[in-house]
Amino acid sequence: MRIGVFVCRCGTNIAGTVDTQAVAARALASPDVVYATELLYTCSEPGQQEIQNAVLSHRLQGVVVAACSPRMHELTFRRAVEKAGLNRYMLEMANIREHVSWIGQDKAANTEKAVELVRMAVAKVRRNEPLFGSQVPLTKRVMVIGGGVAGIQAALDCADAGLDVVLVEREPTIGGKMAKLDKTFPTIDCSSCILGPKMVDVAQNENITLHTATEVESLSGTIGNFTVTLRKKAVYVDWDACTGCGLCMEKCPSKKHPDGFNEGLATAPAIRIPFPQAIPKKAHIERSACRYFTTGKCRVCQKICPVGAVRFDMEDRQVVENVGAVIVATGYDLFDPAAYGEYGAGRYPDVITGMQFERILSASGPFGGHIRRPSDGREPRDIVFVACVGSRDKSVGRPYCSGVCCMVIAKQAILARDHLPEARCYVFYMDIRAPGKNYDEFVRRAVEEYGVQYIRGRVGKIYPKGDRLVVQGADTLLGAQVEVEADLVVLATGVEPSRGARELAEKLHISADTHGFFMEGHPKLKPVETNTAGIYLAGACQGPKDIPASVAQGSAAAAKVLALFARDSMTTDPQTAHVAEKVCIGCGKCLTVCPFGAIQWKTLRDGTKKAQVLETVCQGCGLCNATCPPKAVQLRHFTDDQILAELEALCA
Amino acid sequence: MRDEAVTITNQTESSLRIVGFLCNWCSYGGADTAGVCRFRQPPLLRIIRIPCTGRMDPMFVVKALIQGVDGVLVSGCHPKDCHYAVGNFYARRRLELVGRFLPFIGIDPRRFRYTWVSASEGQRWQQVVTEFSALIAALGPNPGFSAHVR
Amino acid sequence: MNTLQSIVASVWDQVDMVLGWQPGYDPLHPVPAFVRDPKDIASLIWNPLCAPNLSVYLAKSFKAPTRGEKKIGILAKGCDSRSLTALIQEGLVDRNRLLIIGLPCPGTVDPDALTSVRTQSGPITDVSFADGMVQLTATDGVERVPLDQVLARRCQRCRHPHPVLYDVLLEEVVPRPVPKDPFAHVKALENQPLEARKAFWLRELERCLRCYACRNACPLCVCQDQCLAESRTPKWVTQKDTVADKFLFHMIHTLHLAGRCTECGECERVCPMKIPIGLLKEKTAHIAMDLWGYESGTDPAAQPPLLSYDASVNGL
Amino acid sequence: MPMNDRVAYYPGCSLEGLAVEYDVSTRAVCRALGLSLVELNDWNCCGSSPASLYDPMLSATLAGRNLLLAQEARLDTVMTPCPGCLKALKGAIKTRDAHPQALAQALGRPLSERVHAVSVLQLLYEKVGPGALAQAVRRSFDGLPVVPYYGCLLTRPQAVAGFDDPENPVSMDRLLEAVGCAVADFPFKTECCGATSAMTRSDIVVRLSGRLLDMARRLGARAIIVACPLCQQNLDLRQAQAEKAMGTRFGIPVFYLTQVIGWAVGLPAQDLGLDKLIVPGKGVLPDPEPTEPSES
Repeated sequence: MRIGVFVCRCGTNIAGTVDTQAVAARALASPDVVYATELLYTCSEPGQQEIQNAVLSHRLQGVVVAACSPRMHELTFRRAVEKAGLNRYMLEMANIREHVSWIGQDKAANTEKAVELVRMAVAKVRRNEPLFGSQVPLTKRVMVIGGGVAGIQAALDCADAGLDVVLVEREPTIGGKMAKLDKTFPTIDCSSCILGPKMVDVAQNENITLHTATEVESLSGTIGNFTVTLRKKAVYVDWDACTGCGLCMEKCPSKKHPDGFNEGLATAPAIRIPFPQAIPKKAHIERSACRYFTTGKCRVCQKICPVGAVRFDMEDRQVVENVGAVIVATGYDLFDPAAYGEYGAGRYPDVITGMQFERILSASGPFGGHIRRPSDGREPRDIVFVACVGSRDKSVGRPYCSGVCCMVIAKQAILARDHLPEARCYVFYMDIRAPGKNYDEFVRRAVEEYGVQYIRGRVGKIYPKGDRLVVQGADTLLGAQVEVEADLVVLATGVEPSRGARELAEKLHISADTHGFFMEGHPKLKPVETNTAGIYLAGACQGPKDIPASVAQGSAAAAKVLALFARDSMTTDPQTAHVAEKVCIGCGKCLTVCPFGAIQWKTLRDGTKKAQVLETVCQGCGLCNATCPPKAVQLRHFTDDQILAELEALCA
Repeated sequence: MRDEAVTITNQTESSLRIVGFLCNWCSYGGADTAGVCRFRQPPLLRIIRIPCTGRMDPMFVVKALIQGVDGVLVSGCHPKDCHYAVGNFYARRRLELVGRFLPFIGIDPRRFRYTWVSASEGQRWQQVVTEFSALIAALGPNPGFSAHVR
Repeated sequence: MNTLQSIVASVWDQVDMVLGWQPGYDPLHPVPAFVRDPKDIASLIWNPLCAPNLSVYLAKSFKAPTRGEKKIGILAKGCDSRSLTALIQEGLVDRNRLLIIGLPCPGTVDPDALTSVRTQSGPITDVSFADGMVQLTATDGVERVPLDQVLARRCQRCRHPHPVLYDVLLEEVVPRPVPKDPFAHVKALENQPLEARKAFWLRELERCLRCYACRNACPLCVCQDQCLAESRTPKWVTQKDTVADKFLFHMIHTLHLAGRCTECGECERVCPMKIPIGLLKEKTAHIAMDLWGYESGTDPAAQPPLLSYDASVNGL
Repeated sequence: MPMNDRVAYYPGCSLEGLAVEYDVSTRAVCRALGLSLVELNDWNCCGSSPASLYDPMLSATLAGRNLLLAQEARLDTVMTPCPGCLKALKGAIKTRDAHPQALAQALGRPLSERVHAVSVLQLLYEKVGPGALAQAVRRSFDGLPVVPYYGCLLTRPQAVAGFDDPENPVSMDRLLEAVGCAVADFPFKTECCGATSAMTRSDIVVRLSGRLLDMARRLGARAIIVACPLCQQNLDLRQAQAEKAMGTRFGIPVFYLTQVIGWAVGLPAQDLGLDKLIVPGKGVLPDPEPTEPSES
């Protein structure tokens, strides 16, 4: 083999602490290396050109690029060598930046290490073989998991482009958290007025199949061809028949159940349509609240339903959908403020969460849009907002900033002053985070035009005094303790991953960070991809986000799916396992361990059984390779011989 | 941390070598993150990228140590975070077994370590590498099985 | 041995072959017998010198379905029955094709130990066993030796002298009691310092000829001609005569048996250089028992630990 | 919580003098409720806050020696009523877990992982519990309005205390309810009484304690129930000072939890040291004659 080695200086990133010239010179000592040079920026256009020229002029058959991490630029260089006529798998990279130049200052030691990493890469490339993926047809359908604003946007964009979309939502209606909001910052747009039409679009779009009250059970397959099993939960109402007239809600004798849509501030009947603008606008029965289900008697709704839609015998059922890509947009949940015993949320009725205040502000909310205290229905005079409840606080396991609460507080304080011009608003905050377009101006308006009192400090205690509350905290700018008497305290609870996010990550084979937010493919360059090809992210499931950012990600994820589906078939990754049939002893251990069911039996004419890899199902983990006793199964591009060659080059 | 890293650098006999088998998805990324964050590490480690710790045949550990590599470090995704769902669960059993076996044939078990580091845990990676390098530096060269000691 | 013969005869209509032992070239070395003709049932013997683990032939030589519906009859001591169970566990042998004749085992004799304790020198003409004693009849007289004194090492640490799986049982022999510490030999080596252990293995394994008798005698080494130790692609081991290469071969054998080895000790019994390689596998069995409470070849339904996993965060 | 029947008892210095009534009532209540206390032989000062400020290892060693005494007496659970002592003991346990060798070296031998420390509140709550306590009541408090005051140290810092909610503890509430008290939701349960400034800045103490008393009065409490000698001192001994500073009169007796429980289970006043209170408490205590528990 004729091998060329290209050592990148990466400006001074590598050359600053590695003698790249020496690395190139010493690479010539490795077997089969016929050409070695250093380059200033190998990934740049001229850098890639040099590689291609060298491949042609030195008739190179293998290329080693010693530069940054292959996770960064392996694809770049694979494409480069392919342009010069080599198979893209005849390239190896030695990571001498992230793993060498950036982590050590000792130039001699770094150079020695770089030399060895290059020697290992050369040893590997000597055992590389040209690999070719196979073509598999794509299932041009996309599943969107989560029907909040991010998922709605993604679904609509995909559907508008002509794709078949399966939208899955856990709740009986789409709309997500945004449907609960009264207004949006910084424009004070009515939330339901801007979300409502999009929800209707979803319902009316012929390309969208909507599964609400449905959860994902399992996902198998790979990019282009996933099979997703869904569980449609029993709602006890036949939605094909239900007209959403609401008569059942009126007649249901069991009405005093907490209304989840109103954050428990109002009650709802056991059979209910979640809210008037719900999509689909269909009734469902909350089993735990229903008199029939709890006592065995009642069935009032069934008797009065004009279309006879109530079905007490309904059961969960499974639905299987085949899709080529998945967009995960499961959003967020809010931190439970009960973790702060000193704030008394749950004990004092007038200590409420920001989302509860949002419902109080809303014209469709528990008080018809009048700001009243939950305890006695009185209009509050003094309202205190507490920021960072469950944000930026290690002691409750939430060290991160929730990103939206500062703006939500400013909005709510402005709205409170709009509703109740006599009211005084106070905000206890740590820092104001308002980096969006017109965001800081909006906060300034709250302070300057609306006279909202911002107090920089944490709240230490909230306690009742008569029928009011005393908020005791620090004013760190004054360096003093302050006490504010309030009628209503609003806790700006932080953003956390949606309940069940971690379980969903396991089902989808994607990863989640320590808090449970889904991991993007690359924090900078792959914000909506995951590390599982064909699965994309949108919205707050990846990390706290406001509405415009969630919508942008919904569209971005849709664009990724559309780009994927722009072809009719796709090339599979050839880095799959392969069985040397002659060597296979038919022990079946690979079938036992394969996590993807990618290995099956093949019976030869003489009756002997051999393992066979389904290359389109194989994900390339190599578990079978590690398990196979005679090593008949080899993972291409990571074969035993290739890894052993690297190991031996290290020992040489 | 930094001081420790520097001391090892200075006293490093250039012969000491640690081979790291890192899964592509988590720990290789974690090592990249440590690099991007410029977290100093001793220069003993040479990383071999594998797709998953499930690819780790325990024989690679044995082969490396018999051939005289001074330390073997295997690192993958945290349990339950495996890119392939269960690869590291299998690896955990196999690596634990081989780790417990090594002293039986007279190989110092401290020369082998397996651990879980995610792509975001650059600092943890630095800590793992620094600690393990210090340990290997303290243990000195591994004679392997080439020489016959009587 | 009337009883053995009568049991085999009584099941003969169900089988088309019986694997057993028959007298070999001298009374100390019975050899495997493949009885296909009922006339040959009379030649079968069973005594503490019947050492070979017959299950080795199953996966290796009789893997393909036999003629007709009939089964293969096989004589199995305690350890042999564990090997059979392990083969069944891994789907390498079909339980329904087997008719296992279980033999409670008094322990097997190490013929070398027997010859070394002898005081006579004449050729042995007959060996018989009674009341825990071995009676040697030689051309120059008769001599009695306690069985315990000449037991094979594998039988000194045997935890399952009674078969764990069988269809019919020969009840005439009382099995050996289980020793207090079955891993005493492993621990004795472990009690030595690290360097001494390494020196021990280097010393022992340097003698290895790489004849692969250990591998061939192992009932669970089922790769046969495809053994990794002789593979060129991938090339894990060279053919060089170095102790490192010998060691690698034995590590391949050991790790391929980790969590599977049934401790029958055949590898060690057949070693022409008398290298105690059984210890390596015993150690892996000890670890599997320690970590997962797993004992290979005792439950036909169990999944070997290295082919399964614990899905909890802190589990193993 | 693993507990032997016998519990090692570490009174600490305060209970030898200032809070002798806490000591006698603790012993009496535990005896009455079937908990066998074994006072540590030759116990020493826990080091309190001065030691930990001077050198954390010194603090761990002083407190650790007491734990070691328990270990040598083959007792796993060390109970101390004083929250200050409790914090020192739990701090030593933290040190044992974090730096076992260093502590073992300082103590001369290793401290077993089994040894742990609890407050008298935790002991009564977990070992007896509100249910069993209600069964043992001979003199019900019959709806007497009270507030429980846990003080700043008993449940904090949570990582050390490891018992009840750090900001809104409820264990004492539950025990007081069990003996018939009407327990008001006292928002200042864990606020500071000013203890550390008792000598240097008594004005602060008076202000902070006055605030507690004022809140208790506004909630209609006729008694404050405490579990800390310094809390008791600041609220009881300095109540007159607070009254003077605030120009008001409180007259709220401040009982130790053990005194209240002791009275409820029918112990005589002399066993509970009720005469040691500055603000007299007899007036709010129910009938002196204990009744046999009714069968219902």
